[in-house]
Amino acid sequence: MMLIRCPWCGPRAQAEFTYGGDASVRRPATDASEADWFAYVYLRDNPKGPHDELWLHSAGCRSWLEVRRDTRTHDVLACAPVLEPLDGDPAGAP
Amino acid sequence: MTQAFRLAAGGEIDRARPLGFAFDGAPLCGFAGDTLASALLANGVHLVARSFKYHRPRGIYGVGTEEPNALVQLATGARSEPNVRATTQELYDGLRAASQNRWPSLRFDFGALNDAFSRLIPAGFYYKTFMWPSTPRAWLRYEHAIRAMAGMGRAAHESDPDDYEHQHAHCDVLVIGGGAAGLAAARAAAQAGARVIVCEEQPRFGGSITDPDAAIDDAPVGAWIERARAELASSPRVTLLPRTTAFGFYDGVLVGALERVADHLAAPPPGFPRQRLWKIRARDVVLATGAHERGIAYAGNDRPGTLLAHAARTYVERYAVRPGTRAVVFTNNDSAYATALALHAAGVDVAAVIDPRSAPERDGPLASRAKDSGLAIEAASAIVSAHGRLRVSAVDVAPLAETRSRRIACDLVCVSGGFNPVVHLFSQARGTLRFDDALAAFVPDCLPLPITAVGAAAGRYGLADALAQGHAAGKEAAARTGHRSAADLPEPRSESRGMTTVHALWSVPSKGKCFVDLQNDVTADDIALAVREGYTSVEHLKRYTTLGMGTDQGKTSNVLGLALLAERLGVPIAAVGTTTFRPPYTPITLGAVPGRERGAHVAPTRHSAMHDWHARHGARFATAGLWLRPHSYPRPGESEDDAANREARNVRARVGVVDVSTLGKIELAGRDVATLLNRLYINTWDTLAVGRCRYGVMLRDDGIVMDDGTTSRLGPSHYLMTTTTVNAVKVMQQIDYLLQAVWPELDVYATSVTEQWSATAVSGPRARDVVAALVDIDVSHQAFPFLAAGTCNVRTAQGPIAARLFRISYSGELAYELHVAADRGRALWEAIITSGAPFGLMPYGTEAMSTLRIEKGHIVVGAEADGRTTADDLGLGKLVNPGKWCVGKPLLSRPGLTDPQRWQLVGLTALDGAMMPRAAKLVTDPDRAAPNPMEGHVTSWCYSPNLGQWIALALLAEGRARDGETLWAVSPLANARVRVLVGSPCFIDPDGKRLRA
Amino acid sequence: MPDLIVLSEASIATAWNVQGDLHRADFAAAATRCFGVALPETPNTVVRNVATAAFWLGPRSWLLLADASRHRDVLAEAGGVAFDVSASRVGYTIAGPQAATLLARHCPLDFDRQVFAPGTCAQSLFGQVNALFYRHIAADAFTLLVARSFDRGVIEHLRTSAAQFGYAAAASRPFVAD
Amino acid sequence: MSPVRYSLVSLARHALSGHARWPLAWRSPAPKKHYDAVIVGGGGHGLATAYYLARQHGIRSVAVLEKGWLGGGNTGRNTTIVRSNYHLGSNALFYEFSLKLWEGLSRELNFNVMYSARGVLNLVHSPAEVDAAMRRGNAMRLNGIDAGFLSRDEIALRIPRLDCTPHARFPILGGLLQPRGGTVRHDAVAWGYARAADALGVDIIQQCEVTGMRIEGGAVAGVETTRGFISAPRVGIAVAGHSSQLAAMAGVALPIESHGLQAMVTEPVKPVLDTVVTSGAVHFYISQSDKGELVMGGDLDFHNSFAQRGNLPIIEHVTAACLTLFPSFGRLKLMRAWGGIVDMTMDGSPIIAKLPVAGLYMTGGWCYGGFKATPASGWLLAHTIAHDAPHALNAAFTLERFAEGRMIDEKGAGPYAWQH
Ligand SMILES: Cc1cc2nc3c(=O)[nH]c(=O)nc-3n(C[C@H](O)[C@H](O)[C@H](O)COP(=O)(O)OP(=O)(O)OC[C@H]3O[C@@H](n4cnc5c(N)ncnc54)[C@H](O)[C@@H]3O)c2cc1C
Ligand SMILES: NC(=O)c1ccc[n+]([C@@H]2O[C@H](COP(=O)([O-])OP(=O)(O)OC[C@H]3O[C@@H](n4cnc5c(N)ncnc54)[C@H](O)[C@@H]3O)[C@@H](O)[C@H]2O)c1
Ligand SMILES: Cc1cc2nc3c(=O)[nH]c(=O)nc-3n(C[C@H](O)[C@H](O)[C@H](O)COP(=O)(O)O)c2cc1C
Ligand SMILES: [Zn+2]
Repeated sequence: MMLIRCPWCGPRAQAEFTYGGDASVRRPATDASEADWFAYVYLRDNPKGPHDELWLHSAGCRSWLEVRRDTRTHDVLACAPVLEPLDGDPAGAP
Repeated sequence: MTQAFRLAAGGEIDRARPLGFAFDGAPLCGFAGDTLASALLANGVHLVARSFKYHRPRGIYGVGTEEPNALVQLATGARSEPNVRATTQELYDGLRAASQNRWPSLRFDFGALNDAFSRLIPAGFYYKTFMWPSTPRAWLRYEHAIRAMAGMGRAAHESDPDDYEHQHAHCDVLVIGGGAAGLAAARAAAQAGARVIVCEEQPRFGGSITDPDAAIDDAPVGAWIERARAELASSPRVTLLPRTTAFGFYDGVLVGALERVADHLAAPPPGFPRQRLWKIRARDVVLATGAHERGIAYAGNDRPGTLLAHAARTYVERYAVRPGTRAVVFTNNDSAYATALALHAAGVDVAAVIDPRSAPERDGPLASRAKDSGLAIEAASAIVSAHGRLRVSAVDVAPLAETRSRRIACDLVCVSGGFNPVVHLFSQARGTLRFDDALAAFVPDCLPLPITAVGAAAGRYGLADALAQGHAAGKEAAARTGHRSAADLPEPRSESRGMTTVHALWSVPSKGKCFVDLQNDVTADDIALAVREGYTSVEHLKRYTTLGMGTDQGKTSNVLGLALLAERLGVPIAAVGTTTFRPPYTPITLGAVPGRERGAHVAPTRHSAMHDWHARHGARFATAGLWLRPHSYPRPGESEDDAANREARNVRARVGVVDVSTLGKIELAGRDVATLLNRLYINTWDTLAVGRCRYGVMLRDDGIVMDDGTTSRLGPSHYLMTTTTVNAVKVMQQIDYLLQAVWPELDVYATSVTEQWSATAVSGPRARDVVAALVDIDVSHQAFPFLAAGTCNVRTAQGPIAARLFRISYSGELAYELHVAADRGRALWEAIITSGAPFGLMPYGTEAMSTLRIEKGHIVVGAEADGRTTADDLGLGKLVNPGKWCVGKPLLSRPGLTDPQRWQLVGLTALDGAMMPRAAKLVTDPDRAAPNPMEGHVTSWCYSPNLGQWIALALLAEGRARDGETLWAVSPLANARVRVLVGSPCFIDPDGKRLRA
Repeated sequence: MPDLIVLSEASIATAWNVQGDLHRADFAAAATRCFGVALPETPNTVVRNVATAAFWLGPRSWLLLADASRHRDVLAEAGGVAFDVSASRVGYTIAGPQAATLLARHCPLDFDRQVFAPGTCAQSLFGQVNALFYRHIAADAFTLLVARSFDRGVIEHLRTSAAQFGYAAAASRPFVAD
Repeated sequence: MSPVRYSLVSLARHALSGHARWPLAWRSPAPKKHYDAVIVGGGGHGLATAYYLARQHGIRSVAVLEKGWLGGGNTGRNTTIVRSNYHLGSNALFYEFSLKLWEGLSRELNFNVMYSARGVLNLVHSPAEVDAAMRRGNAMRLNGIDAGFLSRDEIALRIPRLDCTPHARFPILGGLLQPRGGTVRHDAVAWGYARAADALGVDIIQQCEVTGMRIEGGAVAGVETTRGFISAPRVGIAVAGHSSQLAAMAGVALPIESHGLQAMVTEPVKPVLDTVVTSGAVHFYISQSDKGELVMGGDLDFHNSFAQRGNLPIIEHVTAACLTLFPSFGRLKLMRAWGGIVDMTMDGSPIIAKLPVAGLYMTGGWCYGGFKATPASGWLLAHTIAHDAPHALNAAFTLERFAEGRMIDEKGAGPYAWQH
């Protein structure tokens, strides 16, 4: 069970969070083209390695967070409130 | 009850506490402190099992978790447990154990015929045969026979009566293994002030010390261990967990450990669980898990009476048992000489120590000591084969280079082929291993996580090393977690140095079966066969031969198998590598894994505030999401269907009340709520006035309908949204997401108030009478028209209750929804029941509600909106405001979603007075041969008590254009077909006169 | 029995979910003016006075144990809102030296005193149910708040897990963050 | 190559020589510089594709490139359930085609893949689930697929260990049974196809990872591998969890995410369960292997993953479901748990199609259920490669269907890969 460091609540068990999918796809503007929306809704880089993704701290502060996580190891590399910059955690803390 | 093989003195057993037990029905006796295995050996019982495939007689082989053979069926009845290792099961008074995988008896087993035919059934034989005749049925028959032979013990028939619990724990330093290395680590970490947890799978701390005369800090080993344990036990920052196996290493440095709280007892004490599953979140881990001994492959190396050397010594020293009368020790390293010495000291006749090394005493002090004690050592020799059926009776020994052998009679063979450091958890934690040629073993190499392996687990078999490494690792682990002590604890010291080399002898060429994996009956020949056929990757070897796939997961066999594979391939062992170490390290009870969250608690159950009333009034419940909802309220003698029909009729004729508390409710406030709603729903919201409600439909990003419900404007910037019961959480998450991540500029705050409000719907032509009698506002059509929203007070027996009132109708009748604070829900309900009585009010359940909405043609998310339908499919296309954007709209115009041939919502009426079959499909020709093209399907159906016929809602290809057509609704499962007439989905009051009454 | 666990219901008379942006000085001031306490900015903390307590729920969300209905307009002027959640949650107080051990059977939080200090709160899970935990200052006790519809399962789990320590049920008392 | 036929007779004959003369099941040739077709991925799908290319279409200059060991991907780590109990037409007909191939596969390959038609029973626990199951069963029957609906009592008789008490948390209201559904020995599928393909001249090359795609003039020219460049005008991708990586090498983005799916086995016990049992409400499936272990699985891990290993929460969930349905399994012990990387598409259905680069084809997006598709997927991908056009049975499983809005969403879960 992963440990996600909620920027608000502190390090918490994965069970408190709900996965929200790829955060690297940026939601198009409302007036964007169908093609843009198609790419946003369907196409994924699906990287084998660091992956920026959304998690909701559903059993905590209800914040949507952006988490950088290595999909090979499940190591959580960084975490920030969504819309805030996702800086690498310098300590690389687990 | 003689315990003929029990030594008169010594050991850690309590001779003052004799315990009676039975094996295969024979009454026996042991002592407190025994395991089942040691007690059996004390009684001279070696034969305890039959092997998996060949049903070979098998005895106790090891002394702990490494045991491949001695698996028994423990206890009877509901507590019966298969495949229990006799070597780890503590003895308790009254223990009953039985042998497994034999018929009719352990000594005489028909299955042993397999052994006779073994040449026909080498590794993987089943892939090559049983293909005739080539029909699926034929294999089913073969399979039936194969399955009956396979398996080991039996699952109990009754439900497990015991309780299991979880325990989360957090620590700075987790020490796994409570041997010398682990205790040294724990002391050092605790001294530095770290929070420490120590798991030890055995009931006692101390691990395995090879050198019987060793001392630590000048004290005898036992005394030091006890002092260390006591010190740790008294420290408030230390948790000692004996009988606790760390079984798995998981993400985020979470270690799963299983504590056997009551397995050493016949049953758990009242209130206590049988086992406790720990989830330990550690910041740093010290692995001090020791090493497992392994065997050597020679013919007949599986005969009962063959033990690992370290196991044999442990039986002598810890359990005061003589595991035989005349022993042969076969070892390729120094450590088994301690066994020879221990046996000798215990009065066992040590016939010979067979050692492939040319000068064993060069390699270690123990061998010299054995020589000095007068033990016969046969250097440069090996056991070629062992004899005896139910117990070993002799071994043939030959010098390495020669074929001529000499027979030595014996009833005990103690083997050591070297040790495998217990690297399971290290490897699970993504640590890499390297093959150490001197030790002929895989040892820990590197690990990206804060985990240190020490002592025998790191290939340091000496006590001095174990203590030094453990101490240093404990100190460093504490330091890494920010704990440093001012006064340094002195490192515990010992002079005892363990063996540092193993002479790699893996197998002895000989005729007959040389077993590699004792549990799964994998022989050296099987490995040769696999290589010959090209199954040369370790993973193929494993799967083709089943090497290491038994309950012991190859603890004593894997490395031996790999070595033989490497030998065959002519490559170094390091090049073949290992198979993957997977959790659990030792098998864990299924019951312990979910703990209490199973059975009735497998998912939480939600109850509305009126639940007890419903239950008391005969409601039958059905689940909706996590909720329990009344399905119907059958009266005595009434069926559920009849009850639902009565309830539905009553709503149309008079009035009914239904508990709709489970609907999702979200309160929204702020300046921009209307903007948010405009973007969320397909329809328009900026025109909604205060005190009004509106129905809305939400789409997913892909344009498909996600949810529907009403939203009411309670105040200028205050709204209440309702969602379906099942999607309440999803919609709330979507709103949170959009507000936080997409439109943070919107001034909207939202919170779920599902739990705050109990909700009821009163519907039927007399609904106004009922509500008017209850509330303090004017509810006439003029004052409170259709889709009005407001507040009022409800008169109840307990006084007035503040309520929210809505004129919303799901049934199609005149209807009011009343919401009150959940702690007043029951009072509201009872008030409605009471004041409704004069008007003929009855409660109705979800089944009647469903009938009513089908009659009215209202869709349900989940049935009509099935995750594939668009709003237009459902006839709601006109709600889509073309002038504004909303979620899902950009992808709505894809050709597949606008295809004219899409299935559309229609109503169906069963013709010929027939009953609508359940979950029917729509076809034009029911007799057409398969595949019969389906034009649509029924989504919801019911007997309409108000129309007196069976009706349905359905999705039908180009359905709206097919009004008046007849089709067949067919259910091959029910062997039913009925002609149906296509029409509008709204069967009752199409112009909405009733709800606007 | 020194390990005895005492279980009691902690009743909630009134509770409001206040939301707003503390970075807006007017909101912070309005909240303080209305409730007599400053809404806590630090996660997992509680600010209290004799009349009320405000629990941090999220970066813009608090649970206030006081009636906020009168203050809605004042808050609204400062961009804040208040929702009535008085009946949403039920509370249980678990007291005794083993209270933390008991809760840790159902919750992955670290209940160590140095991590979860008296007078602070945290949201997490009780089994599969969202829960708010408060650690009392005065006694060796926690109060656990869960959504009302889950109460039966939660109390059953509490009782089963407490059985090995022995437990007593005490009378229901109003929830006070003391 | 004239492989020794496997049979009881040959087993007996070889027993006489101590099994010392069995030939290699397949060769391990060095890769050639050129093949007419290269298949990436030595799982069941890749091997089956190669086999059918050689067998059905006479294309024998084929290499299967496998980065690890044959069958080491999901083929070697799945819960082995095969069935064709699908609702939507294109799925139903496709999986039924596969099931028919399974029925004759042991004979076709002369390798016992142990197709055990022991029945697959989907339990239902609420009236809405009964409806959905019956709707699916009716569709199956109309499509010519065997299906029956069992009542609670019939289920209790057939599977006495199930908790059929009416007041259970998830009461069993009935179940949809597909009698021809069952299990197949997973490893045997990889080995059987490999041996049969090898016998037809296909080169199976293990420890050979494809690291790049060479595209010339909009068409595939070959693949870069850890063992050098291999030219081929046609390249088929059959790499399950790594589909995105391979497609990306050719510049193609897929509507696929890779997720972890776990499976686990208990210790072996004497027969206790003769049918494959699944339950959607508690997200659980179970069968007993011929060796005696209960083989179980459940939900995805719910986050993208390439880790191929398990995690505790899902194991708790699976065992909770197991004991809720089968309370008498409580004292059995979990012996091993592992994980695989599944290629989840945005509608839960596969892609067996030409990709937008000439000469490039894929079978993928198998989600958690592609083992049962192995023969049909191989058969149809071979057809698609040989004809450069899909067969009617895979015509709907295109990559373009997402852009066109023609999703095949059996579960109705929408474009959220991990929710299918
Ligand atoms: C736990 C679990 C349970 C499942 N249960 C079932 C079930 O009960 N029923 C069912 O029908 N399905 C089930 N599935 C799904 C099923 O296993 C897969 O869909 C199916 O096996 C996929 O087969 P494949 O041949 O496409 O993939 P794989 O067997 O994974 O083969 C793909 C191969 O490609 C190789 N590869 C990847 N990248 C490269 C590269 N760059 N170069 C060369 N080679 C490469 C991999 O090493 C791998 O061997 C389950 C899956 C899992 C993980
Ligand atoms: N051949 C040898 O020389 C040899 C081999 C092995 C051990 N030893 C002896 O072992 C000592 C080294 O001490 P050590 O502490 O490294 O090893 P140890 O064997 O004394 O202790 C390891 C302990 O870890 C426990 N353990 C293992 N896996 C566990 C798990 N998953 N969960 C919980 N507990 C687990 C074991 O029950 C054991 O008590 C030396 O004194 C040496 O004499 C010697
Ligand atoms: C149907 C099936 C049955 C299995 N039975 C066993 C078994 O009896 N013993 C065992 O150790 N592993 C068993 N496994 C698991 C494998 O050992 C292995 O974990 C799995 O194939 C994944 O490979 P990996 O662990 O090497 O990554 C089984 C796997 C499957 C798919
Ligand atoms: Zn948080």
